[in-house]
Amino acid sequence: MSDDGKQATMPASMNGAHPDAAMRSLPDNLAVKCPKCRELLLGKDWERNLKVCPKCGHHAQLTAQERIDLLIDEESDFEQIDRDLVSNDPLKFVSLSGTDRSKLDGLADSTGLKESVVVGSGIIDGLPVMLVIMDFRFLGGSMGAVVGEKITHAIEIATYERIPLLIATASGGARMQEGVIALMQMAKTSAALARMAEAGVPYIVLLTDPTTGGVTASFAMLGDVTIAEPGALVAFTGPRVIEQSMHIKLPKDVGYAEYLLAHGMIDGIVHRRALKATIARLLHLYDDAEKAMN
Amino acid sequence: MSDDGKQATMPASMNGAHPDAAMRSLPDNLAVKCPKCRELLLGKDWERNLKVCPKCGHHAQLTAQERIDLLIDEESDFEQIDRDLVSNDPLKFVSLSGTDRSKLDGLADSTGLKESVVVGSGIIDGLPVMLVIMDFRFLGGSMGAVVGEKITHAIEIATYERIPLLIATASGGARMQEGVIALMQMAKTSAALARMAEAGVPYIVLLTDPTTGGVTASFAMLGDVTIAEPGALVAFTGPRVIEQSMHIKLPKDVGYAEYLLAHGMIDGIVHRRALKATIARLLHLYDDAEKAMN
Amino acid sequence: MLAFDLDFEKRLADVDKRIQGLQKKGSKLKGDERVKLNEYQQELETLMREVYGNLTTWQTVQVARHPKRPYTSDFIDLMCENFFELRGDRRYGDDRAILGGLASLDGETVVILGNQKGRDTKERMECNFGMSHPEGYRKVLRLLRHAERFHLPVITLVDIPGASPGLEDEQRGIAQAIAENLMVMSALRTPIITVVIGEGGSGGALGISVADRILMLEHSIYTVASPEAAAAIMWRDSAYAASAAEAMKITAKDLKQLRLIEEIIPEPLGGAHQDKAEVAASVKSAILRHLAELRRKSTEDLLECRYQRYRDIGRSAIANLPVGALP
Amino acid sequence: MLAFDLDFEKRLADVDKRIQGLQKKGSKLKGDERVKLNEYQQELETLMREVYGNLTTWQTVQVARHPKRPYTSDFIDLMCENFFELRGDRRYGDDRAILGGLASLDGETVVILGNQKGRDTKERMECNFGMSHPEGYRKVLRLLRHAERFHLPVITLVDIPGASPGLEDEQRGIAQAIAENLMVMSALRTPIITVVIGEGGSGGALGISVADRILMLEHSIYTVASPEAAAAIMWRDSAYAASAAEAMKITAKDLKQLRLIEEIIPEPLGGAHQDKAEVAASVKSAILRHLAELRRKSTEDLLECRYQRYRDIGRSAIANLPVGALP
Ligand SMILES: [Zn+2]
Ligand SMILES: [Zn+2]
Repeated sequence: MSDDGKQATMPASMNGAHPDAAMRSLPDNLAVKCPKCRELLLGKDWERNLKVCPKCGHHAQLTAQERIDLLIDEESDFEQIDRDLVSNDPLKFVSLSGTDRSKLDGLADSTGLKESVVVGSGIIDGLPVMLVIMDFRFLGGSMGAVVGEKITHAIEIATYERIPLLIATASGGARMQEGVIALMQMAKTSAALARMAEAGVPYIVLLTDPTTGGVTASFAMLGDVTIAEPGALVAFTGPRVIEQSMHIKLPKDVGYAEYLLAHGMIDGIVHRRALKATIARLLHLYDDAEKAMN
Repeated sequence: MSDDGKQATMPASMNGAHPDAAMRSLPDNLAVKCPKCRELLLGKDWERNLKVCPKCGHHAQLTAQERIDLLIDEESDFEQIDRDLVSNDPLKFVSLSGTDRSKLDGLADSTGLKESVVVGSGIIDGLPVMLVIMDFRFLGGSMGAVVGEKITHAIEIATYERIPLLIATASGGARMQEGVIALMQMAKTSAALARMAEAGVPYIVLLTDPTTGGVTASFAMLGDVTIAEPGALVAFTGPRVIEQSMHIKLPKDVGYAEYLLAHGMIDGIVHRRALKATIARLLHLYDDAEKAMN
Repeated sequence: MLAFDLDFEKRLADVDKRIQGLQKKGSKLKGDERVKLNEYQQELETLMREVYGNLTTWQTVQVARHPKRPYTSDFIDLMCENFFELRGDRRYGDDRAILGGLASLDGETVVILGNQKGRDTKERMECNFGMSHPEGYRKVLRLLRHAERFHLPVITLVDIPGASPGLEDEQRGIAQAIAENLMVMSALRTPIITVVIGEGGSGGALGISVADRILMLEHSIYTVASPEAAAAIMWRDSAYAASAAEAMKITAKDLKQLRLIEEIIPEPLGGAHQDKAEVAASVKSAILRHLAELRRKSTEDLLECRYQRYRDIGRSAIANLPVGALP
Repeated sequence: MLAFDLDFEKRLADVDKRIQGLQKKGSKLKGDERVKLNEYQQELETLMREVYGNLTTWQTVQVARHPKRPYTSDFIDLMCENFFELRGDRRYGDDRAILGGLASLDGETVVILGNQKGRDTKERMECNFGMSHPEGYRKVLRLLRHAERFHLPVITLVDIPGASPGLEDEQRGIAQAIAENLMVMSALRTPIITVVIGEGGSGGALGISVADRILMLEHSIYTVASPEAAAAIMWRDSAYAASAAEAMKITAKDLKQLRLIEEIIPEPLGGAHQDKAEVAASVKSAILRHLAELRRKSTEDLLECRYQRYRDIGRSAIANLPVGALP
């Protein structure tokens, strides 16, 4: 993977995402602060730059919708499935910090989401792909029964239809409030991916900031090809937790995309502006292979 | 594998090797020096102790015949195959140090061997096993076309007959004098082992001192179960060569069996006195499994 | 001799001390003392039934973590014959926090493996307190493939606070190692039975426990995160561990009720550590029973059932789920 | 512009210098000078045919190791479109001495990988001078499995003095890593074509070159051990490297004669580095031709032919071999 941030440019022909259009969520003249270097930017510049800081290169989190708009062809529709699935609080979880039910309702209002993952099919550079896009805003992208079900369903459809699967991760891990049910979603999704691998249908992982815990230790690390956005935190145990529990000070890069690349865990780091073109290139390679088989 | 030197004792019931009988090659009152600690011993004590130094624990090299006698049941016969195969010097090798042909004849006289490996079937604790036993005395146990052919043949028979295979290695690697033909024996034997693995027939490796180079980088590292004798040098590049080429001083244990165990490359280290019992235990486990399948 | 070391066992320890005091006298015991001894013994049994019949979740956690609790090595010793340890991942190292190999279980060759915490300080250090490194999961992977090649059933014993959370573990890909095991176990072409013998914590436990059947010892726990970690994550304070444990439903009884496990294996009164031989016998007989059932299935059927076992998990926890809409 | 850097190319370099001297003058060239230039150019071509038509083995070694020789990265650039690098072994690291990934070869998606020596000092250090670590072989293993999963042909390009001979390599199991690749490649369910583009040294080369077809560039070498190492092993002195090279029969011509390789791909006069585009085109067309042949076989037939390819190696080197006695 040669598309690191330095050399990444998006070929005009593949610039189907039309990011300018996609990112229109902030008023143009609202000032935005880079979450990393605190640089002040105008909202329109921030969005034109795909929420990548022009000063420090920080790739800020995208919402699921922004990510979908960035990736799929402008003229194509995103066909969402399982949109209405919600948790019925299987453990009747007794929280010390208020009921989670009201929290969920609040989240649903503020994000327009019913869960931390959006799942559906779309077209990227003319090729169909099944998309699983996590949204960190919804309970830290945590995985409970609904997330596991939606992802498993997407994997099964992709396998059955022989359409490549792209999962963009962003998650703090399994959802504590659903206990072992949440934990088991790691196994459930991995089992579906085993069948997908057996069927020889491609699975691409895009790791975005942050991805930790049980999501990292399941489908996030099972891609046929795995790419990450620059600077994305991707770990099982995050560096802050390691520092606290081991009482040590870690090197600055531990747990970030560049560190994973150096340690053989991912194929490449791709600047957000090159993301669609990179994924499209990969999809075409697999598409050619699939055609050659028939 | 718990049979390290300290606790290893050979159960009387499995002491089928009758080492006293097996090792009768030296005059009883000849003095022998331990190759490692220089301790002086009487030939009969040396042999009674299976050529293991009672002082420092050094496991001296065994001849193929001694190894076979140590392992197979006393009442059983070793049925050797491919005994007469010899190299026809395929490269018409031009040596700077005299012709190799005369060297080979001399070796054949002094060792009673025609090549550096002895191959055949025998019985261990009542169970049939295909044995491939290397003998370091013959050109440093080096592997050329004959060795590759004999080992491949043994693997094929074991696979076909569904008899476990035991290879005892002792080799400096591929035989330079046969060039790429020798190198390719690594691939040839490994290809046969791939079919054996596919068929689910067990393959046990016993690493003995010394095993290096192309033998280590092929069948020696492909065992379903791999055990080593204490202190056996087992490496791709031997520690002396590393020290010379890298101009460094290595820790004392690098390249020896204990080092391999610590680094996850082998299952255990077994004292020569426990060797037959250990292998027998393993063979019975596989034999039970094979019976359960039918 | 019984052992009562936990804080909630104080009353039991008191009575036990009185019993031991009398028992020390041996044959010199007077008549009234003999009556007293009998009374104390009855009292102890009643108390034990009372306490152990109504353990809180947090007390269960303490029993599951009891330093005298039988470990994987104990179960292997007590249940199997001819254990042949298989070591190393053939990549990097041999993680002593995983103990596994070939063994004969009631005459049948199996691959048995489990988390090993280590009994004394030296052993605990060697075993990293039972917390596996990536090479531990890769050793498991190797053993799984070994089992598949020779059609050997796999028994896994879970007793891990969580995967090792160190720098080295991130470096060598602890997440990748666990994930790969989940995928491989879900499709391994041989029966897999998991027994949770102590604590089953987080992805670290899951990485050796994707199985056809999951059995739990009566006082073991299985949880999405250690109670301490969960409390810290949810409420920024690990002091609320007991509340987190309760809320997360981590006991064998909870998980049986949620239909996440197949069976609870009873422990001797007072916990597994009071009689290791007895608990090993119970575990062995449960394994053999389930194994016999699994053996009756074809491999394809086995794999389909295993897939559905996991496919179904959580579906009852979802509202608005369409029925029968799978492709 | 041609390059003549090797000791046996001194005469070529002299003539070339004269040619360049004249060419510098460009349009200012006088009539007699133009005649001279023509003469020199003819002389150079004659000399090159003479020298390169009769290279000794040791001279071939020098050409195979030429610092300007095209490397794996050059071949990928010149032969393929849409190269997508796949990195890392998912275990430990990403060995830069192996470069590989998905690519489009004449419209067909393949997995292409090879040894990468590195051109400048920095790159050479990063690539460990082309000598792979265990994680390099394990990256290859991952790419092989990837190819198998998606039914992609595998192209491997060999250019390695030998596997890395360091302490770390022993620690992480360089021998195991190579051995596993030999086994996996011998049974990989997709076509494999190897091209030796420079030097193929020892098990380090073999670990990426168990194939259905082995092609060699005209001036490449493939050897059981580097000539220096072989001389040191056999005669205790690496100064005899040239003699060892000669005796071991390591040139493409030798190995074709021994029927160990399928084809010799001609190089431009003066060696592959004189015209990288031309040599890449030759390699590409040879690969495509062999690939078309292999594509016609069923997978079972492909695997049986590959097995027999290796099964037969060395049998003609044996006296007293019984005929047709295999089980
Ligand atoms: Zn910034
Ligand atoms: Zn000694």
